[in-house]
Amino acid sequence: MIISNDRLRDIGEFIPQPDDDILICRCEEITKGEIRRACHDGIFTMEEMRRYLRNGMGLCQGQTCSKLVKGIMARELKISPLDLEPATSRAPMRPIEMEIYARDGGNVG
Amino acid sequence: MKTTADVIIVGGGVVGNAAAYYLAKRGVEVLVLEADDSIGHGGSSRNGGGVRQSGRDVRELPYAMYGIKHLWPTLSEELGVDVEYHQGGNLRLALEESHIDILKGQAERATALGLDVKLIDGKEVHEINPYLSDAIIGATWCPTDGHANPMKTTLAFYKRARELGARFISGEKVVELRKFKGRIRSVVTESGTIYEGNTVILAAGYESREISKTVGIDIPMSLFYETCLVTEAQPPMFDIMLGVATAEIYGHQCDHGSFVFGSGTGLEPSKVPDSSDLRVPALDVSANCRCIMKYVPMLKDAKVVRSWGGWMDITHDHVPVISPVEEVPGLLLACGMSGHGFGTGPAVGLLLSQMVVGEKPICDITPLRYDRFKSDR
Amino acid sequence: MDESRRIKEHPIFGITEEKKEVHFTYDGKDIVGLEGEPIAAALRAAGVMVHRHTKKRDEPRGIFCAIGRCTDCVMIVDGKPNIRTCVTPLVEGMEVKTQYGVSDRPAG
Amino acid sequence: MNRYDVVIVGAGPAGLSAAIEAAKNGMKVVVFDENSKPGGQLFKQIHKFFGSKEHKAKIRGFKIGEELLKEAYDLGVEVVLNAIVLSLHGEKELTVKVNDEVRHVKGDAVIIATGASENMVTFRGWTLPGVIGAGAAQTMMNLNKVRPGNKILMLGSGNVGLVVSFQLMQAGCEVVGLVDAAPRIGGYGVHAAKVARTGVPFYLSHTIVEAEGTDHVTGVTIAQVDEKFQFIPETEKHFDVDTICLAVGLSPMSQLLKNAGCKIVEDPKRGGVVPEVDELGMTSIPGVFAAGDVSGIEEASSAMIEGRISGAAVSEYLGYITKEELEEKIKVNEAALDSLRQGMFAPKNRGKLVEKTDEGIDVSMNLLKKGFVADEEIERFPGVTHRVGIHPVMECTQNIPCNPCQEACKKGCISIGSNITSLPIVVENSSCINCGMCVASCSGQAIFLVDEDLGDGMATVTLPYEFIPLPKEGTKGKGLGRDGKPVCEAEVVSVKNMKAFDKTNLLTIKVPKEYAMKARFFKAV
Repeated sequence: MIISNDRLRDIGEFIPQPDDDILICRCEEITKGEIRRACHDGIFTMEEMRRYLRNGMGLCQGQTCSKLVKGIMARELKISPLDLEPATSRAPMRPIEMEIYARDGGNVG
Repeated sequence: MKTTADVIIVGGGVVGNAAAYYLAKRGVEVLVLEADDSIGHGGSSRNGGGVRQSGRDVRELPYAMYGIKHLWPTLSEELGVDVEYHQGGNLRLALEESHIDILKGQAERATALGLDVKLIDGKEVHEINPYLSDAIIGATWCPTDGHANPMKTTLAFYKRARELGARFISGEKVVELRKFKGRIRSVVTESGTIYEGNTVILAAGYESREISKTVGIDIPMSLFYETCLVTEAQPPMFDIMLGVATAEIYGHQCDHGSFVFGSGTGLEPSKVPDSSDLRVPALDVSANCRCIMKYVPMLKDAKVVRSWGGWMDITHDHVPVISPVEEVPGLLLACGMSGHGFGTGPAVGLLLSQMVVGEKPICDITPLRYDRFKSDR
Repeated sequence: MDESRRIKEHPIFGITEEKKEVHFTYDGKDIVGLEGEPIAAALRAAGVMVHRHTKKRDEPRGIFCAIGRCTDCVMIVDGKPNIRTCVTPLVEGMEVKTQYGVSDRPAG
Repeated sequence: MNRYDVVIVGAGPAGLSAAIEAAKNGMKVVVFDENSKPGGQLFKQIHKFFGSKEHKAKIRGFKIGEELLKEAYDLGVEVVLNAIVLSLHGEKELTVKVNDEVRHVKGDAVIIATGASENMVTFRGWTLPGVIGAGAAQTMMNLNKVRPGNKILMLGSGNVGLVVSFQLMQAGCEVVGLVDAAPRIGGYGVHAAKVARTGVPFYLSHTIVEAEGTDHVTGVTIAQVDEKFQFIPETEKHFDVDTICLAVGLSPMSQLLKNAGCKIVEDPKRGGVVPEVDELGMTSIPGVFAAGDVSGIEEASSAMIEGRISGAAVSEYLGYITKEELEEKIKVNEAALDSLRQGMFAPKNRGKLVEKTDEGIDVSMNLLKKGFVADEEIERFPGVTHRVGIHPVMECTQNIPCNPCQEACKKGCISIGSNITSLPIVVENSSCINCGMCVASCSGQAIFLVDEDLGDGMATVTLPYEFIPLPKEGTKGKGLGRDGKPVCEAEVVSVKNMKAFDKTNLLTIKVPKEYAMKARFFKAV
């Protein structure tokens, strides 16, 4: 019996790479190395990664980096990117001022 | 793949992960089963991050206080992940006289148990936190309360427990418990796998109810939905946890600079209870913003970048069940956290590990027994 | 106003339509732009490349997507931080400042 | 509550086409778009489109946008701009930010046509100001009329990279090179050829090592990569540039659908994370449809047809047309869509090396690797023939869905036939009258009018020209080969510019006759 979600699954050692300092998440300034290292901390899903490192949690909400993060995680976890779930999507689709959000009374009902 | 362990923990939330950590630290073989693909998918990562004693029931206060005194201050160091814990105090705010009455009662009950919490007037509130609305007429002030990052805390316990050898399996939904010769023994999952252990800790939030029913135990609890929103980063303002007398909102500014606030529309009790439906209702974020601006008007220009929702497992008396089950020896319950699970998570995890290895617990938990619920008619 | 970056004539669009000039400040300097164009366009026409410095690494950032998605071009506009300059129309008298983290001053 | 029959999110080609179709069927329609101009990406497209007449071929993208918008307005469609849809909820309720408030809007049906967003690649220095997306370059130059930079390196040889490179040059920027890590050009050969003949070098199997500069880009280093996309040492090349433009593909912008709880799948064939849809584009939420790039990356022409199908589908879903009427509409549109999805660049061929045309002719390898058809390869294509007197030379060498040339020639010199991806052929015994309509109507700028022998040792070549300054009659310069290198002396003998040419000028140059089949561009000296 194979259980793929066993979090003790061996993904090998963390091996530093020369471009580990390159930023992947531009908004929250998360590097490739941080993402790779987090995989070795047991971070196996996109959702966990966002919560662990804040990648994709900045102003743009992962619109620029989620595909990049997925690729890096898949390589590190030695799986196909298709085995990782799509990045979370949360409303609002664009950042909106609280004052404007608060003003929704005009045509509710 | 090994399917047996000394202790099987059902639920990879903050309580399950903390229990796994404290058990692994005590050399106990642990296996954690999480139904979702992600560890910490439920309320553990969806709450407002409060680490509080004020406002807690007298039955919870002993371990809530223990956690703040002995566990939270060193947690980041211990787990090797910055969980962003800040002991900046908690202000529970009042806008009108009726609110003061609510706060007075809470302060009196907590003070009686030795908690440093006092009622202060509007002027004192603004001395402590100048960023709040001038309309605030008073608050309770508990200087030893604080907040932390729920997502990182939950994953930090997981990471450290895993490093200590605890086995976690995600995407493994538990559907049944089985006894063997009078004791708990098997944990059956949706995929048909049967795990076996000497002790089973059930810490699966509301889902614990369906699971415990399979060994004849039903905990009276219900689902309650709330949402959170987070703003873009703001310049550092305060590290005080905020609450309000009416419990409409709660929140704080994170290390990151963003503000996280939890709230609802007030229509939550009529939301169809379905823990798989996490979608934020259409009226929610707007209502949340209006509420926040009543107390912190200067956030009006802060942009909301994200909102999310989660379900709380609320027991009939709003106090968790942390309890062994004599009818099912070896089964420990840690559920019905009633919205207090994050701040007390580390202490509850420690308590559970103590129950497993037979250590003297940090406090008396008999008031949290599963069979305390009685009809009042 | 520095015209070198502006397209005055284009093989497909022909002669660029004239728009009303407006004055605004960039880090205190007076700059002339065109009314209603995105702030970012006016800055690029004026040769400004750096819109902000990041919080953690203090690195310069400028226009990246130009359609309001990546939020790399945010600046402090009329005192408000995190304004996406690529989708915010320029108005006479605007005060535009380089953003450092979320503040209008470099850290330290 | 504002209530509509159908709420459409996105006023691009798919959204507007859907709106038009739905309004035609009598529905109350609103379209929300976050941009200040409708038309989506169409408004940045200044090149002539491929396809056939019903796909609005040979019309420039922004004009198509204007046409769609006018049609929508005429039919009473409400188009709300600067309207940011924040979320989509149960009961098909949307929250929309309009001006300084949030509106709640409900539709009996919802069509999501939010389009795509650009993919990005990372390299050292990719966050420096001056590294921009290709879409950003288009927005700046074609909407804001500001040059994004002076000297630019383009990364990506798909249609976006090729088209934007050409547009950058039209805006007066210098493109120092076009780079792609893939071993072959990804976009249409004709798009590549019109860039290559101006002298822009292509660097295939190359990628960016580093963007240089402290405050902004001042240079870039590229290097060759092996089959595994690893840098090959000592192949670095440096360029002084102030801008690096990234055109490395698009991804469906499906966040709104995902947030709403639609079933989402990752499908590389459709370009990424897309909603699960039925054959009419309905997602897993009944009454919520997806159309255009959001449900699979394709060309704008396909998005328009998908939009029409989607508009018809919601009309039937809500009872505004009968099932039979829907089927009839689907039949027509599917046929159109099908014709667009044929040929070498059909979705089924994505990522494949097609070595022969449908006609069985070997594809030009030079075109795939360097961006131009080599002199020795060009003769094998059916559009290239030799005759006495003036005649069209069609350097159209790949099966792409496009046929305006056939229609443009009123004398019947050009034939493509019923299959619009076939290569054009010169009809025997037809007589060319040198009207130039074929040259101007070829969206790929691949048709030339050639008189190979004027009798005095010279020849004339008439070529499409969309740059400024426009050379005048009598201007002397060089004839450039397909590779953009000077091959001979040349003199402009005529410049034609008619309304029907739609801004494509026809430049006739006189060259020595041995260069009649070699000189394909003109550069004044």
